[in-house]
Amino acid sequence: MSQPALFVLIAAAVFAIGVYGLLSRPQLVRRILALNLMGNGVFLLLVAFARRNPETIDPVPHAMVLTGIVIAVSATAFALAIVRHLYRQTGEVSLGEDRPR
Amino acid sequence: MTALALGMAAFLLLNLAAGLLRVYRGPSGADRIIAAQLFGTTTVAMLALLAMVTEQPGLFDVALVFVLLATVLTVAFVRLPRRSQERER
Amino acid sequence: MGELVGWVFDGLLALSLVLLAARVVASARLFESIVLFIVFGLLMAIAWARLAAPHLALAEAAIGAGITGALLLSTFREIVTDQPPSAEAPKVLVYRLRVLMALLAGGVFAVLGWALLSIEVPAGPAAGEQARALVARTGVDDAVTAVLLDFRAYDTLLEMGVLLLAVLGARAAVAAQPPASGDDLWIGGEGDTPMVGALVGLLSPLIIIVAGYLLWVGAYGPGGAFQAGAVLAALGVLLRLTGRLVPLPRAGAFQRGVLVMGLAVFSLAGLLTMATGRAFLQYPEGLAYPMILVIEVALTLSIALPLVLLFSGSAGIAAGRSQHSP
Amino acid sequence: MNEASVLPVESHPGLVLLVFIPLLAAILSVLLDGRAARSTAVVTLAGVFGALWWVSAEVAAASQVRHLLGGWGAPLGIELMADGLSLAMLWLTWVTGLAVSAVAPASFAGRAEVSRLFWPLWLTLWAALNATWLATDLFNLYITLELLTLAAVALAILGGGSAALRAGMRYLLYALLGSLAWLLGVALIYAGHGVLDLHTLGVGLEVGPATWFAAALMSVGLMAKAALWPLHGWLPPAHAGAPAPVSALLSALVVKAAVYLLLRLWWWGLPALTGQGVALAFGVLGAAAMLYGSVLALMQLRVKRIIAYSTIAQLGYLLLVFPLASMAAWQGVLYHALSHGVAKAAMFLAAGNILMVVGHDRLAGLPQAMRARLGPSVAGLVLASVSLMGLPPTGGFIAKWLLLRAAFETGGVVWVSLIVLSGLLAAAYLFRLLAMLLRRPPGGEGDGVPDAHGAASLPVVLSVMPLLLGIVAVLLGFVAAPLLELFLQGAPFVEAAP
Repeated sequence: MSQPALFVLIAAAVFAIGVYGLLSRPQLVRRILALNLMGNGVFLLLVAFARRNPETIDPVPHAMVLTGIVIAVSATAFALAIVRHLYRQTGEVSLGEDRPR
Repeated sequence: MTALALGMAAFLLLNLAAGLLRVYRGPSGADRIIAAQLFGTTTVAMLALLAMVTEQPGLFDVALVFVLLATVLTVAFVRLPRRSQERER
Repeated sequence: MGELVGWVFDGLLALSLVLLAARVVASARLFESIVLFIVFGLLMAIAWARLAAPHLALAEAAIGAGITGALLLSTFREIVTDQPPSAEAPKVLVYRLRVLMALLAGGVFAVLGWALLSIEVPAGPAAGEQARALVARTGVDDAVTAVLLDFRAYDTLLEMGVLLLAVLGARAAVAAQPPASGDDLWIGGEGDTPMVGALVGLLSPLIIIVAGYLLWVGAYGPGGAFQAGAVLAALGVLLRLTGRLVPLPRAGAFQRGVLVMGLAVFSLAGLLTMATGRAFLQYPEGLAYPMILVIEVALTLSIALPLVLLFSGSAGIAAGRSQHSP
Repeated sequence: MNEASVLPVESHPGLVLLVFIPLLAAILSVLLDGRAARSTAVVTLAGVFGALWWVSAEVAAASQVRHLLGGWGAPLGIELMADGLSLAMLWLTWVTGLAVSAVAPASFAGRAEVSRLFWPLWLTLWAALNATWLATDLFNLYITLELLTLAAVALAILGGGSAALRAGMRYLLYALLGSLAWLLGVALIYAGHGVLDLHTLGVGLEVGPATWFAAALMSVGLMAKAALWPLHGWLPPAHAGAPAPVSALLSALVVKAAVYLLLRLWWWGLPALTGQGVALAFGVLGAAAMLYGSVLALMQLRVKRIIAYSTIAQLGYLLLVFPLASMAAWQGVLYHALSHGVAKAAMFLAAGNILMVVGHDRLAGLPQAMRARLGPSVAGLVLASVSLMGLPPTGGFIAKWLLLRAAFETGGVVWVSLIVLSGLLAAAYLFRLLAMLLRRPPGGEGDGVPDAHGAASLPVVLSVMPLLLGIVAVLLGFVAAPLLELFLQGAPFVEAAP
């Protein structure tokens, strides 16, 4: 097994752990953390594949991940802003089953 | 030389495990954040070693940024008003 | 020997990453999850370094250690209370559900891992090869910067839109609440203690110099507008935390200008090249580097300010330690 | 290095203008901080109309127009491309945008902060929508999807209140999950093929397990964003809880972007994979959405909820192009996307007027005093409903007739009966809606007579816009031939020999 293959598997594991966290933890900050873990898994994957040929590293995935990191932090900050204001209004930090009344 | 430096980096990585135990055991938030700070320092050392091993001088810049920004989290922890004791649902 | 040690290092790193991720998800205490997520970010920086991606290590250091961590910690402070835990579903159900979720996640891992390992290096004309071949024609030496600001500049431009939308969206969350509950999420520190004051005084010029250095060095190596902007934003967070920046309920014209400056300069540069008969953002010969530099300076500021505003939770910021007025 | 090999072969400026006119307007509206919103909107509408006319003329002549951004071209660079499908969505966006921009000032009157945020959010959303209709690059589409997500969620929570925040958060979680699934798929495809451009990918695709998995991941991600059954849970609260102009945008355009990408991905990017099994799977999913959404729409007690569940049902039709796979089906699906968009915008704006005048949108019947004021809105609601039911001579009729013809020709009795049954269900829930609105309130005249809120008179622009959109929905039935001819440029099917 090569170094990229090892990191590719790690990426898959981190992504799967994120999936589990997203599905099993209702607390919203945790769900946001889980989404971030999943994102990091994808990023790791892209960069590990970019290194398959150690002589010629592919710069395109690096640029894609850099863009992805900025998007991830934007989405995270937006989501956390909603969580804060939801908490201020309702005192809740998870989404109950809001059936229509 | 390469092997030695990498070995040292691996040793530092092992050190992190001890710190992780502290994050896990707590008991207070301060214990946890101090352990995380320790990780920051260790990371800087590892980056410096890796910069030598892999001949990527850019990694020294990374270490520099880490050193500069390590304070942000500490100040964030100390300065944010504490609403109450840690208790969650 | 070196290779063996390298393997040991990578193996340890891999193991730590997976264990940390698992613990972030599984921990019963939110604070522990957040701290471990920050540590996960540190190790991601090491992983980027091992994978020869210094640009990403730098971005991780600036964004992960600075902004994301601070955002998570401040949210934690905001939402953890003494209220008793709300009634939960019966434990058995939760347990069964979790087993199901774990099986699902395991399935994802198995299929994903299998699919990934089945991938072979593509034979066709890959984008990466072309990128390396054409870097010499872009006016910058660094391939990643060339991809970000020339080959795929349109991606970078739209990404600035995402950042702007995050700021507008956070304002929409504020607009969604009754006006009485106020705007400011929390008020910064009560003033300088001797150590913090000295520290901030010492760090601020250093951080600004480093940000400038990162911006300039991006043309030749790891660095660039993102990293510089994120480092500047971390400084803003520090100043906000120590009360040297205070929140404003409305952003002034200058700050609104800085918010959209990156997007505007980038778009106008593209439309300008198009007006001279070229494709959108097809830089004229010889003018590529100056144009990229101007765009990068604008981007740096337009990355830093939104991140600070998102952390601040306010529409604007102002210098000084004046009393917060509602 | 051969200089000529990377010079642009085609660079039509109109495509760039379609994205950047709304984007510059958004920048301007941030700078002006809510001032001069009306003039900005007018200039933007005029500019986009001009660019769209220009591009349409080119597409009519050449079937496909491209712009190689930065002059690089695939596989390294990013391309914009317009064909008939893009044009259909671009025009739908313009028409909906015109209606929404017209009603927004009156709709948000008195709420300065909301109106200040609405303009930059809506104009950025517009730029993101146009960017999506024109993009052919998988990673670029990830960014436009994120733009759509953030703008749509931010607009959805503008309604205010904890219910809107909760609905917005749910929407955001689904949408971010969808984006990540898409991004993972993109990573797998790039790792296996080294390209990100849909057209380059579609030519000479070698199919391995990773490509299949990527296609599945991206499809699931898009289904979450399009609220296709069974990932629809977020849609009713988000669409019903948003302000009326926003609901119109979300229902007519934003969810459709995900379905649009589903079509682009499978018919352009992965044509080699789009065989029997995939077609059947999407057909079943579409059928489930059509039936489930309709049945739930029948059970709702609020006007906006009925319209929201109807969106879930109507989006299912768009997937029928997979099992039917013919030119007639393609025409039908395209026309359905158009007429549904216009009709849904009309219905949500009408529902917003009812909410504004009556003070609630429960199905209790309109008090006599309100009827005159809501007359045009209800008339618009009726016209839009007639189109949604697929009755002649509306746009909806053309769409359903084409789909039925395709089902007879290539589908079989199952698909024919599905379309008929779903049409009947749509008629049922829409007739129920209209009947309950138009009957007398149960408690006599006094019941449901509103508070001070309802006494406010309805601004004319709000009042007539649903009617105008309803008329457009009907008119679509008369102008089908030239529109279809334009919109079929570059279709993935060929006309069957008569």
